[in-house]
Amino acid sequence: MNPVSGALLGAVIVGALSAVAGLLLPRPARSAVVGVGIAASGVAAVVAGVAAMAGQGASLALPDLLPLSGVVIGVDALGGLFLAVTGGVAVATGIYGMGYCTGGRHGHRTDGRLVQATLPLFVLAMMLVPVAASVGTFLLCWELMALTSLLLVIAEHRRRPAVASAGRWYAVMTQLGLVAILIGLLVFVSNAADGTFAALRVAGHHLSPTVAGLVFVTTLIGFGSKAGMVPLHAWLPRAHPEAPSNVSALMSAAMVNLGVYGIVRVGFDLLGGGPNWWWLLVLSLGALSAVYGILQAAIGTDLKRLLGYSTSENMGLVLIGVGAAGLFASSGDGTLAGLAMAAAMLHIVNHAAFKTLLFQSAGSVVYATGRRDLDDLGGLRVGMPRTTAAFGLGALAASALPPGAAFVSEWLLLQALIHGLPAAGISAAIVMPLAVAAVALTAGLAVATFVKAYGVGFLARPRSPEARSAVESPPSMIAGMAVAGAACIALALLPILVLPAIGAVAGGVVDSGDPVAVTAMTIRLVDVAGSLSPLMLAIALVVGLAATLAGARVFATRRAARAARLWDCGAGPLSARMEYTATSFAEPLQRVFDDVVQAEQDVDVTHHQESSYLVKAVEYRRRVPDRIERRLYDPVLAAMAGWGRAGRRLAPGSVHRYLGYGFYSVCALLILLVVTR
Amino acid sequence: MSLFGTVGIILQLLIVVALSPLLIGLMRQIRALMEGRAGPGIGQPWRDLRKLMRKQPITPRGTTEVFRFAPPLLVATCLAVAAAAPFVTTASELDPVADLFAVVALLTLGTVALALAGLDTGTAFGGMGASRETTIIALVEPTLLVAIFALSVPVGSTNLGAIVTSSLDDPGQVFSPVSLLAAVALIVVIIAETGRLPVDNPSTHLELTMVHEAMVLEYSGPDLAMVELASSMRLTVFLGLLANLFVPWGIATTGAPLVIAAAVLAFVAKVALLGACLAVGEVFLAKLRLFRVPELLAGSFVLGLLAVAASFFLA
Amino acid sequence: MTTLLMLAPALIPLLAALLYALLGWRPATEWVGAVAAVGVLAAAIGTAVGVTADGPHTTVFGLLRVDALSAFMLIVIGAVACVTTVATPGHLRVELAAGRTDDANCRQLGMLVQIFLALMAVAVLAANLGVLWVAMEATTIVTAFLVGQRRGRAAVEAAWKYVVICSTGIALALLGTFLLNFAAENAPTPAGLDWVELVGVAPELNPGVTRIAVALLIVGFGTKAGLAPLHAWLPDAHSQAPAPVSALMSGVLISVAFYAVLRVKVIADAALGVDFTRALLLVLALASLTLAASLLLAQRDYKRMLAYSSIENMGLLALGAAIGSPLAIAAVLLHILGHGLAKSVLFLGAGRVLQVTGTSRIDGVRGLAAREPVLAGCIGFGVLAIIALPPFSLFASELGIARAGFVGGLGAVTAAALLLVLVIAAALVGHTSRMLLGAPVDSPVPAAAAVAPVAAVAPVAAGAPVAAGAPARPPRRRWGADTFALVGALVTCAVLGLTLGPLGPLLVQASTVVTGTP
Amino acid sequence: MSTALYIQLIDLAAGALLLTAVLVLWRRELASIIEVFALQGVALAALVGIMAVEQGSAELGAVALGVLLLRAGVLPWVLRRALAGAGATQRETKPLVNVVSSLLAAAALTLLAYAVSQPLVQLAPSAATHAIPVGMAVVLIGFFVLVTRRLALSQLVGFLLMDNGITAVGFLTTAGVGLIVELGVTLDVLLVVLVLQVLKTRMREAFGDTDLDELRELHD
Repeated sequence: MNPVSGALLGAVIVGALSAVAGLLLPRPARSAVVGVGIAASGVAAVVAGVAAMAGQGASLALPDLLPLSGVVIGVDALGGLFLAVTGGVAVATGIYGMGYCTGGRHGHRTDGRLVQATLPLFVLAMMLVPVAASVGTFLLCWELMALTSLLLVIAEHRRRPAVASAGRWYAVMTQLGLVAILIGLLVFVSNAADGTFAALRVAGHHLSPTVAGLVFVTTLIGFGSKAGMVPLHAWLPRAHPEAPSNVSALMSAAMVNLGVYGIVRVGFDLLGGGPNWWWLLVLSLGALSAVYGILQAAIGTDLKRLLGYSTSENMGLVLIGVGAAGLFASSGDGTLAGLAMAAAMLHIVNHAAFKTLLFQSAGSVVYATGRRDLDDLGGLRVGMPRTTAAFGLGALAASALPPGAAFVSEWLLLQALIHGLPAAGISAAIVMPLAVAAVALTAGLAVATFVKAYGVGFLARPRSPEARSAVESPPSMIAGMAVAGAACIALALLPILVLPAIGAVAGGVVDSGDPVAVTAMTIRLVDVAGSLSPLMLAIALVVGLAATLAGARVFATRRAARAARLWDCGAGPLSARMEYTATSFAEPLQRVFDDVVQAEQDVDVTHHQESSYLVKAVEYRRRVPDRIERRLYDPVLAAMAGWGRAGRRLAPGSVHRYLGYGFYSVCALLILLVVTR
Repeated sequence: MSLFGTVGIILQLLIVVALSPLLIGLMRQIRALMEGRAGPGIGQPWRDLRKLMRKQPITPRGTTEVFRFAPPLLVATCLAVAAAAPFVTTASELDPVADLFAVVALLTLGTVALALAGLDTGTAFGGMGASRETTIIALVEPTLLVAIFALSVPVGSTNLGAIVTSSLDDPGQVFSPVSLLAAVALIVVIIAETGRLPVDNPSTHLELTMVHEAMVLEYSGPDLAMVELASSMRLTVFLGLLANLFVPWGIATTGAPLVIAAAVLAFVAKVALLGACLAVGEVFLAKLRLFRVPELLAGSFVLGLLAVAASFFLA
Repeated sequence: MTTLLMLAPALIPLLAALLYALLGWRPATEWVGAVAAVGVLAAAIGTAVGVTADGPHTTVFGLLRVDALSAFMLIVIGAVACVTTVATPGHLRVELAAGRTDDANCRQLGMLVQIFLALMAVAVLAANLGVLWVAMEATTIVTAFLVGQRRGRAAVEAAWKYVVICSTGIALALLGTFLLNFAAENAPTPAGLDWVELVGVAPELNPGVTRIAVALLIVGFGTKAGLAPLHAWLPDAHSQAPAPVSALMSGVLISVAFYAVLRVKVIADAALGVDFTRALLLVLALASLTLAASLLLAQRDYKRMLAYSSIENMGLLALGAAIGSPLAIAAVLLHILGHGLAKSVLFLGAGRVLQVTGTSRIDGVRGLAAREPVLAGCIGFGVLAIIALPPFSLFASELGIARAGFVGGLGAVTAAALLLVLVIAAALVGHTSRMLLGAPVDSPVPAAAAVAPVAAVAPVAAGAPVAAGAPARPPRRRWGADTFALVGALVTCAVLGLTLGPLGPLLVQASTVVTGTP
Repeated sequence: MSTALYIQLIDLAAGALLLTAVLVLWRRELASIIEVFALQGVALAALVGIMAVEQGSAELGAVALGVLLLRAGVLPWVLRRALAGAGATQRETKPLVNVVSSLLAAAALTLLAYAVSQPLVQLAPSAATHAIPVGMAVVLIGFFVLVTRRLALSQLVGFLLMDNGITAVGFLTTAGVGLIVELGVTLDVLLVVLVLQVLKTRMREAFGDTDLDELRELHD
């Protein structure tokens, strides 16, 4: 019983027990026990994951579980990484959930028995997906994850009608994803000895290119939709905002990673890397997702929907890394492939940390004010100092600026793309610069998005009574945020904690050596010139800041600061309505990207009856549709509705029509029998 | 910490802090002379700073720590870049920090702090300035990174010291089309980042046109002094980077005091020359409408892409 | 393995029917049906244990025979019968209170349901194709009265269509039986309609005649199973029949009809090779799936929606049978059991929704989860089971069918079927979520539910009662027997989804009966 | 009796069977349709009787008598009673497919029956098996009547026609499928007719006239 299987078994048992506790315990104790249970199983998962990444594998076969296919569990380094990330997110959200479920003044109670029982099962399913080692087990855990997350997404269906439609979108798109993965993996199984990954691995190397291509593309559709890849991302900005915030934190920070896990597992591990058109497809879809996702986030005003689109963007960046890794691997350049894969995996870890923090602080805002629209928030710094600090830290990390966590992984990604130019042939020469441009535009827009979210949402003066009366959230939520915040800071300043292990895993996936050499202070790239020291950057900044403050104290006057009114051009005190809201902040960006976004704006002016020169009221409404949905999904939905209406004519009710079906088919059958004697 | 490294850092810090207001003074003086005015003299910025330092600090009602700590953070970022970048010496101690991406990201951090401060005031001016500034940053990033990409291809690394030493060793590389295209792209980026004329008019307070000024409207006294110092230091740092990446001669590679002194002089001369050209250029340029700036940036982005393509096909 | 144990599944219900005939439907005799059903299940399990131990057993001078396949079907009949008969008293209590039925009707229903169970047991135990046909036709006649029981116009129309279409289809099967008998008699070693003899003589049957016989038999029995060309009776009959009856019909009657198709397939594969029945069944499967998808997308009536979902699942069974590998047949049998349980829960739940809301239109039901959390929970999880989400057994069986399809070389057809199943799942989720989710609609609760004033015990499903300020909620049902039946069936379906336990060896033996290869 | 006479008698009975089926299609009034159906019962009974005499088996003779009693006696009586209760309007039927095309369809169906039954005839060529195509034709024509006639009663006749055809094929192919199955089949047919009869009366109460095509309340 090596540590991996011990810890994994522990995580499963604790998870199951807390699910039972969630179902049976009375209300006050319920969410507390479930929260502790999830955190404990999270810790166990992290231990198992880290041990697996250190090379201690584990495998277990239970043939009589899951009728007709049996359950096979196998933990390797790649699975261990995602297990650890899921465990870490579970720890933070477990602690956070204890307070959040009580619903708060404006919040909504989500501590019913069904929700509290499903939450640990959802975490459990997410932990089992990376360790499944046969097609049957993988699909079982994948669908359990889909089912439990669906039940959690619709937890607040009584409060808002949008929750039910979000649940519908989510259920249908996960089912579409499942069918795509099912077809892909079963085509693979039909060319292999049996359903276990080991057999698939053996068969994967001598599949015909067309079959391998079919397997890769169909599984890419399924996994891409789970990772929020652009053409199949429609459920993400709907399901995340409508779900309770601890659930959307789990979904955004842990569940979408499993989409990337699937692509890496099938693409690299089972099929052993493929021709470079696969990886060009992944890279271009990743770039498209990144730019489109962050563009929608930059222009959106709903805080949680903004974070949902930002998840789609970050997964786009990860897919760029994975695509680049595949491209380099297929053109034979191992270390660069390892570097790109390490960048992608580090970005998954960073994204898990800061996205958990962001969704938790957004949840804390919803808990305190009951509102998600940035235009109605503002001035939360006064009432909720700790949540504001947490969101600030998360925003700094998310916008990839130096002392933040994402800067390190985006730096690695850019280094991989830049040094990849000469290596990967003509097609790469065209794609690499565009990929760098996409990453850069994404980074720029991410800065704009999070300046807007933080500045408009938390600073200045409150723009609604709820925001004015906001009060800090209960200590358990703050503790949850503290855990995630600590993770962000650690990842930002001390990448040595995770990067060596991730480098080893990345090297293992593309079977090249360790791509990065990490000392306490600096990250040095192996056989590629490039080094970065996030810690030294931070120290330089702090020293500079201290020097500036000291200089200011020395040279400036000793007189105490005087409070004064803001400059109001002499027109009397400024009211909160004069502030820049999210809509106005994003208006220049929306105007610049108008042909991509095509926001619908309508301004209607109501005049006084007496004379049309006097304006009584001006109403401005703006809706930013998701153009991909309009261009791609609406025709499909219309076709389905048309098919439904046409189908209705098949059963008009006349008994003669029904008997006629039988008569003509029997005659046709007899004629066929005669003809084909 | 080798002696040569620390001396280099201290010298660079001194130059940037002390001389950058003079650079602004020089540029204003040149513009004044070109426009037939007498001009306040090169030392005027320092006199303004001294005046501001002596005024009573004011904290507007309803603002938070973000508003108070933005100016020192802005100055700190400039100091950090000044310490790390190879202005006077190539072998700076903070070499791992001196990565081009890191330097650019640090400067962006400063701008973000200022934008947040603008938003924190809650006035229309602050919001407008922040919104326009972040839009410009978002559009400048692709050009900046693609230009860096182009510069790094012949050298094989994005480390500033490496780029400078490699262009020192092989002068032909400087005049290749790659670095020329990259230089033009970088010049447009620098104008946009530091808020010079075609993109933003630094000396105006007209709501329709101001970007940088709108964010700092609420600052006064020592805070305003820090902001003014920081913007001058940013200009010096950017021009210094431009100078050393494309005209690296005169930079000290060995520890001899004489060589260092020559390097200092060379650096000051180069930055002053670039500042003068910029000032002369500004006299003849009018401010672009805000929504024509993306076209300018798109043009520079295409130049950057051509630089990268050139570096691949021609190399 | 005594003959009595084998005949028990047929005799016990007849005894119960006799009791109902004599004593009528009174509180005392309400539970006779349930006891009979439990007896049938117990006998079925006993028979199954006996069959797995010492092989098939024939009695009643060669007319009835039980082997692994029929034992498994007996267990399916017993299980679904238990669920429905435990829920019937609760259902009828509300119907009686609402005045929609009277004691005579209840007595007739109780009696006919028990006869219906006995006939299905006989059909499954039949050793002779003729006896199988007679039993199937008898079930049509018995259920005709059950479907037409409610006096309304719709019930009569449904009954007429049901009898006419089913009898026509079954008549085709009779013609097929006669032709098969003709082929068997003219085979080198003459044989009658006895199944074992037929399987023995199958390789020497005249291919020309056997093809026609098998085609007619599969289309004929396919009608009773709700497969494509003559399927249209199913939505009318299942939506108009009383809830327990439609649960039984949809849960197990169409599966018994499919059992007959499986029996015919064994003979056909031996006589004509696999390709003939595979082609025919594939056409029927795809037609049924396309039809179900077309009619589910814009469906307006939730009982018809459940009926079309039954047609879809029968199409999947036909696809599994067409593939024919041991894995596929085992998956088909497991799917029959899983679908029986889940569909009976759904129809019983739909019956309860009809009583609570008074309308069978989908847009007439809003915010059901808020008003009836337990019922909505059962229906919600039932639909999740029907669209084959784990942990329910339909996930394991549909995965088994899909995998057998791809491994068996029918990749394209299986992929097409999976896409159609996806469209159907989307339609089902869409319609059910519109009924269940959403804010509680404070429309006055129809008289039916209000009259059954039962105290409310802590709700099982999502959300505690809203704070005191919310409008007074209608009294919710005690954990009545029918709720216990629904939840029990769902839990059984979930447990089966995780592990088969003792059913495993029986399932393997049953699939070897069909495929002939272990 | 001599084989030639046997063959002629079999052909005569089969011809009568087919003729009566076509007549059902031809006639419009329900009363005459019921008479024609009774005639067909007699023809069927004769067919079975002739085979009984040929094979000299008393059991087959008893079955022939049973067929005569059921299909010529009981069933027509039930139909006449239903018709009597139906009232004046029920006499006239307006089929979905007009009479001429019905007859053409009947011809086509007969051809199809002959083509389909070739393997059956070739398996055991004898006088009886040569008549099988006629039985198949009657089945198909019965199905056609079911599909195209509007009134419940005529649909009932269509179903019984189809059943006569199947029974004819049953007897022509083998001496019988065993007594138990034979009894079961006839019992089932009788019960189906009774059920349809009960439903018809209920439909008349619910819907007034029983024109099936108006029965469209249950639709999607």
